[in-house]
Amino acid sequence: AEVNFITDFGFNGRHAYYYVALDKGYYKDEGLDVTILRGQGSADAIKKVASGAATLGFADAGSLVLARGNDGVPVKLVAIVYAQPPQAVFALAGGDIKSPKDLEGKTIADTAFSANRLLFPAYAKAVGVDPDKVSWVTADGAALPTMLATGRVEAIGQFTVGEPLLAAVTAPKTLVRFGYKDALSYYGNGIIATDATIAENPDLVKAFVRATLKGMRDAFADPAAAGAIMAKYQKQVDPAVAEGETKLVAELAEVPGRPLGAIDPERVANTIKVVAENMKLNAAVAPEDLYAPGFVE
Amino acid sequence: MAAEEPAAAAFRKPVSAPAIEVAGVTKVFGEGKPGAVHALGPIDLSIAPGSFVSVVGPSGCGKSTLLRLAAGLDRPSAGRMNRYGEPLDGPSRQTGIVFQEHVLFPWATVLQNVMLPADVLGLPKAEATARAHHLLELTGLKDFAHHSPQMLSGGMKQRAAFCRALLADPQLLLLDEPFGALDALTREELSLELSRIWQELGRTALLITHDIEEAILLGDRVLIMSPRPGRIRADIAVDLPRPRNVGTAALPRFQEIKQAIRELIFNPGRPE
Amino acid sequence: MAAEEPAAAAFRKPVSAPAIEVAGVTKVFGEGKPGAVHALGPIDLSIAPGSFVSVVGPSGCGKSTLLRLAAGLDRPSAGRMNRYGEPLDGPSRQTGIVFQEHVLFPWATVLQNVMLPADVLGLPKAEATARAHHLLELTGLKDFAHHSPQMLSGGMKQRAAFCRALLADPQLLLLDEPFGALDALTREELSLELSRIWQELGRTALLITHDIEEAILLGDRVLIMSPRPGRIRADIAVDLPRPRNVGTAALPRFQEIKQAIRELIFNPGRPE
Amino acid sequence: MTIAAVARPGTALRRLLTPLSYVAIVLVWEAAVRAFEVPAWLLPAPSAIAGAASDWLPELATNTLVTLRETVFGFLVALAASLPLAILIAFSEPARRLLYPILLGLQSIPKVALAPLITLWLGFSEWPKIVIVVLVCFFPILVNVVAGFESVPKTMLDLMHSLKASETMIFRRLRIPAAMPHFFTGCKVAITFAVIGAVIGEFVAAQSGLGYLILMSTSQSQTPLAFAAIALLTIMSIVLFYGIELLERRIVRWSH
Amino acid sequence: MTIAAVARPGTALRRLLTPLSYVAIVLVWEAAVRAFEVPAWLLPAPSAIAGAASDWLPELATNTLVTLRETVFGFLVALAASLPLAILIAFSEPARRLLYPILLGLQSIPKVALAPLITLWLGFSEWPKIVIVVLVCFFPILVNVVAGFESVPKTMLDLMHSLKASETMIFRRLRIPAAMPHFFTGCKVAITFAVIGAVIGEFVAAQSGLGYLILMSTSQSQTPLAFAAIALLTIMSIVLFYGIELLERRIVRWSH
Ligand SMILES: Nc1ncnc2c1ncn2[C@@H]1O[C@H](COP(=O)(O)OP(=O)(O)OP(=O)(O)O)[C@@H](O)[C@H]1O
Ligand SMILES: Nc1ncnc2c1ncn2[C@@H]1O[C@H](COP(=O)(O)OP(=O)(O)OP(=O)(O)O)[C@@H](O)[C@H]1O
Ligand SMILES: Cc1ncc(C[n+]2csc(CCO)c2C)c(N)n1
Ligand SMILES: [Mg+2]
Ligand SMILES: [Mg+2]
Repeated sequence: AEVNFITDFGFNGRHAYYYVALDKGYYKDEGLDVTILRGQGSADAIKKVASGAATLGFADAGSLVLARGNDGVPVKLVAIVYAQPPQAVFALAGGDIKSPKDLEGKTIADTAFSANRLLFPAYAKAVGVDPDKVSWVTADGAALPTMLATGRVEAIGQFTVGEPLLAAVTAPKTLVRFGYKDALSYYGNGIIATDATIAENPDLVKAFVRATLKGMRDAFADPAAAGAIMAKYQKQVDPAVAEGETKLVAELAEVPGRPLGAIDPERVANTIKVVAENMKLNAAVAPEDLYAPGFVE
Repeated sequence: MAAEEPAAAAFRKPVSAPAIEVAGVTKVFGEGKPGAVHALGPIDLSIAPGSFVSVVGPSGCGKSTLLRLAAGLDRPSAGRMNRYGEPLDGPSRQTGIVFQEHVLFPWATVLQNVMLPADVLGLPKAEATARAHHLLELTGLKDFAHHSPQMLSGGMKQRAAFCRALLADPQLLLLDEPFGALDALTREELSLELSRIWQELGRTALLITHDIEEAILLGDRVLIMSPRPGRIRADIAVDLPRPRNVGTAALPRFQEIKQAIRELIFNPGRPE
Repeated sequence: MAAEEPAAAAFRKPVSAPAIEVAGVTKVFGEGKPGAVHALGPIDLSIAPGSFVSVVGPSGCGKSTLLRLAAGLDRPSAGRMNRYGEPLDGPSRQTGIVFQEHVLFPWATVLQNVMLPADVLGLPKAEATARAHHLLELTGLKDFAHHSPQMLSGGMKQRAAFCRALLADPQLLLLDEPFGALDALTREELSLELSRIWQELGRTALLITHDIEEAILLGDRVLIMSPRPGRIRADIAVDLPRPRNVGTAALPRFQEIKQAIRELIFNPGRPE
Repeated sequence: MTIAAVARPGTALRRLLTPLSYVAIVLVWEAAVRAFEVPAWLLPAPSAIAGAASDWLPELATNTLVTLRETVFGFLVALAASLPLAILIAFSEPARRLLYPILLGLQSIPKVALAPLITLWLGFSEWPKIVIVVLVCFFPILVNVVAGFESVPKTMLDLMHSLKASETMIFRRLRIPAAMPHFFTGCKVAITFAVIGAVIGEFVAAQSGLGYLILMSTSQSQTPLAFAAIALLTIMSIVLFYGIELLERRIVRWSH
Repeated sequence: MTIAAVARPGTALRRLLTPLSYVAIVLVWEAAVRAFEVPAWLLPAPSAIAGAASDWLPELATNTLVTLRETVFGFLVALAASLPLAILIAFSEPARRLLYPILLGLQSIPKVALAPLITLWLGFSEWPKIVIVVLVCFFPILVNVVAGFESVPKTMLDLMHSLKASETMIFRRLRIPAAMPHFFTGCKVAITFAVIGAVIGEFVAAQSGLGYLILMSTSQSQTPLAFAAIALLTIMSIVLFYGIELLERRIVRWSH
């Protein structure tokens, strides 16, 4: 079966495991002919899946809460990848930002309405920082690393998996990272499908998840090989960066005591709660609306 | 199109239906606005089919305005106009016009400009081309057929416009100083050529000119207009024999008429 | 600007330096290309300061071309030209031109159009305005000073262009059929007015016209040009008394000269 | 004036045609969305958009003002920059050969790609957005005005040359009035691109404005609000366009 | 023809001015980057860009072709669509009042905001990109051609009317030739926007093309490669612009 799979944003090292699954024929073994498409952000990827332009996709759980609650988009999670919050704030090491508390009185740059910014109050409260003492400015994603490197801003919002690329730009200076996962527990990105696909074609979804998880395990076992495979398919991606990002994906994905990819209803509920508290949600969303169990074996 | 083509109408109507009939016509530009110009009239005028009417009158008296009304390009502010007995409510394909500002398309060659009526009226191409070449030859533009109009002198442009007006052999000729930019010799040649064509083919012509001799030489009647707002001050019959030629101007009767008209023009105080 | 203004130069140079001197001048348009037109010459000509030279010649013979060369708007293909003893290598501010196609700016009023030379030459505004109004009055355009040129008749546009050429009281007048679109009466009035202004102020004038009587009435000399490529076929002195007026045309000498010129024009076979 | 203006139906009806056509489109859209049950995230119904608009009225109003200010200011800067450049280009052959290709190059650089860099260079201020608006909209003005300067009939140039008019004088008295119709055509094209430029700028570097609002509502799946913002941008653009056309009709009276 | 063409220096030198100006810009840029040690991720040196370009030659070549095809195809579709619309608008007052505002609305919608939606509607194919190119570049053609149709002198219209020429004939023989200079002005503006439209389309909905390459390389901090792609786009745009100008000079000979 032909499957269009859409990423959350672009083609990055953090997507290496999909290419591992593709390269090693795991999809083919399941009878799937997978095309990996480039996404334009989680909200867009969710809509692309909902509209049928893509069969399956990779998107942020928080965005999915908003999509269901605000626009009523009929899409659910079928497997989780970032089982912990991927959001983080980065600053240059050696400056006066050493702990989260030092962010008070500073300016952080991020893309407009990124979850980094919107969920910062939750993180701040959890680590005892006054979110009102932190100011945010908006910049394009492409410019963020440079802004940090040139000192235009003191910190930027970024996914933890973005660190290798960021480090390459700020080198030789090193980075300090404040990951939200150190203080909060909600879901980040996972694999999504429409209610209709889940109901009508569960085997396809299962097969895709199965093959992807296989690729993921391989990638986590040998990040360097995963990086090399990724670079083979996407020449612009530096294999070393992809290797680094894969390692960081593993950090987010591997939760002790839980199978890789499995969705925990409690964390789903917590995710909804965090979103509802920090963003504008028009209608309440129930955890059952957000994920479909049984696709991770 | 409600109005019938005059050529056809001419056959149906009593032969006496005038080619152009003007009754109580006035033209005011910018009516009701400040700076409005009462350009013309009231005018009454009847042009018999097959006749040649010359119009002379002071600059700005409304001659071109009258011609545009007769062409159906403008509507009168008041009064009625007929063409071959039918209400005149727009242009007719049976009319050939030379505009005072000889309008030529800069993107076309001289020949293509002259051929325009054939194009628009859908005349047979080969015939029309032959006629165009004939007319260009007649007017001394043979060598410039494939030049662009920008390369012509003022008088040559005017001649090209004249050729264009004649191309489709129209029933009615409306000529606004068609020879104004020509030297005396060329002017005489071409005006006699026009006279010949007109007589041979039995067309109707309205000629605006500032040359009194030309008006007499060509016309059955000479209309003398008053200064703006233009009215017909005098309508002088030209009872000279036809065909006219270079010798006509030497006739005593010609000189008499000329003198009468000069009198009228140069002593405008005298009412008619 | 290497060339000195002719007005100033006229004082320095021997008085005899001609206003315009043309030696062996020819003009070929599109030289070397197919379809090239040999428009003019070779021509030799000398126009004394303060003289009035009329030019007649067949349409397309190169009269306008000659005038444009004299104005410094075009360069000759061969030959030399001087203005008041200095090489003529561009326009001069002391020249007033009426172009054959009376060019008016559609975005300006008639008055603003007439005032253009004052604007460009930086003349005192109040004086120039008074002069403009005077000229408009003289040419019968008083009521149209604040109208736009599109609202003028053909002859009225030509009169506006004439006013503009006179506005700055230029040393040299180059007039390309300035009265071609005017009726006989207006034409006579304006040409006598021109003659008066010219004589009173001691200007130099080159007048292209198709009206032989006008050429004689105004000119000290009448140049008769041959068909293209235009050459000077005859240079006829007009030994009529000044100032000229309506009566001048009645003089037997006038008729003699007129007859001589008509002969030359209507029998071009005879070489001069 | 259109060609068909000669055959004119009732003036009142004609006046109403434009608003009526908009109303008709909105009605058809509403009906289609209801009939085919198009989901809101794919294409919200006009009623849903209106609902979102009324819920977010204050935000929409203030952000509209922000975008409007950037658009108009950027457009005016583009005007101020492109007119002297057009004069220079029309005036001097070397300037044309040197400047025109560079300006053309500037126009040709995809601004969407350049925008992040501009933010980087100019920092957090109004300026990146205004620079983007200027870069997006100067070109139509420039090209049209240059064409307008060159549309001057040779006979009129001869007239000016015969008076030995300086190039400055020829510009003031001849080229500028002759170029007015072209100038307005350029402005009408440019103003619509100016609005788009402002949105691009706000996408990349803004804390406010309708572009920012679109980004926010898209990322939070508030599709009807995004459409409300898009509708406001469209209206802004149309109003600005017709505003320029009005100005044109007052100034360019001779071409009719 | 420029005004200054009268006073002409050596022709060979003049011919070289344009390329020389480009070379000069590149040299100054290189020198500045070296002198101030600007880091590559801020503004790469031309030499670094050239290096990246030679490393990525095959990718750049194929992606250039993709973008060129989209640009040219979209431009031609825009041409094919806007000419009949311009005729309709100039032809009929009701059409003008109905259509013009709608087309103006279409132009006014920020395409950057609309692009993701178009992909939603049309799926992953060539079409979203072409639709975006068309939407971005039809308007300058339309506005200029409408202005061109209306630039016809009244005297020429009178001539045609005196022959009772049909509107069709007036279009063929009068309005179309008279509008040619405006048409080319519109095309020259439009083609540069067409390139930009293709990039916007590729940013949002493509797996190939120079816009895609820019996005991919930027996201991986391959800044010199991004600049190489931007440079290629700029060159493409300039070549297309001068191509149209060449065509214009061959066709519009009378306006000089
Ligand atoms: N479009 C217009 N708007 C306003 N007034 C006009 C318009 N056309 C002509 N007029 C006025 O109407 C009057 C008559 O003009 P018309 O062109 O008919 O004169 P004419 O007799 O042909 O003069 P000429 O011999 O100078 O060509 C003039 O006073 C002119 O100013
Ligand atoms: N720009 C040009 N390009 C080519 N040929 C030209 C150009 N201007 C004039 N000519 C040619 O030069 C010749 C002389 O033209 P010119 O305008 O001087 O004639 P003219 O004596 O003024 O005629 P008219 O009395 O008809 O105005 C004509 O044959 C004309 O075709
Ligand atoms: C980290 C980082 N490095 C370079 C650029 C430069 N840049 C900005 S936009 C653009 C083209 C594509 O968007 C390029 C190359 C950046 N913005 N951010
Ligand atoms: Mg007239
Ligand atoms: Mg001439």
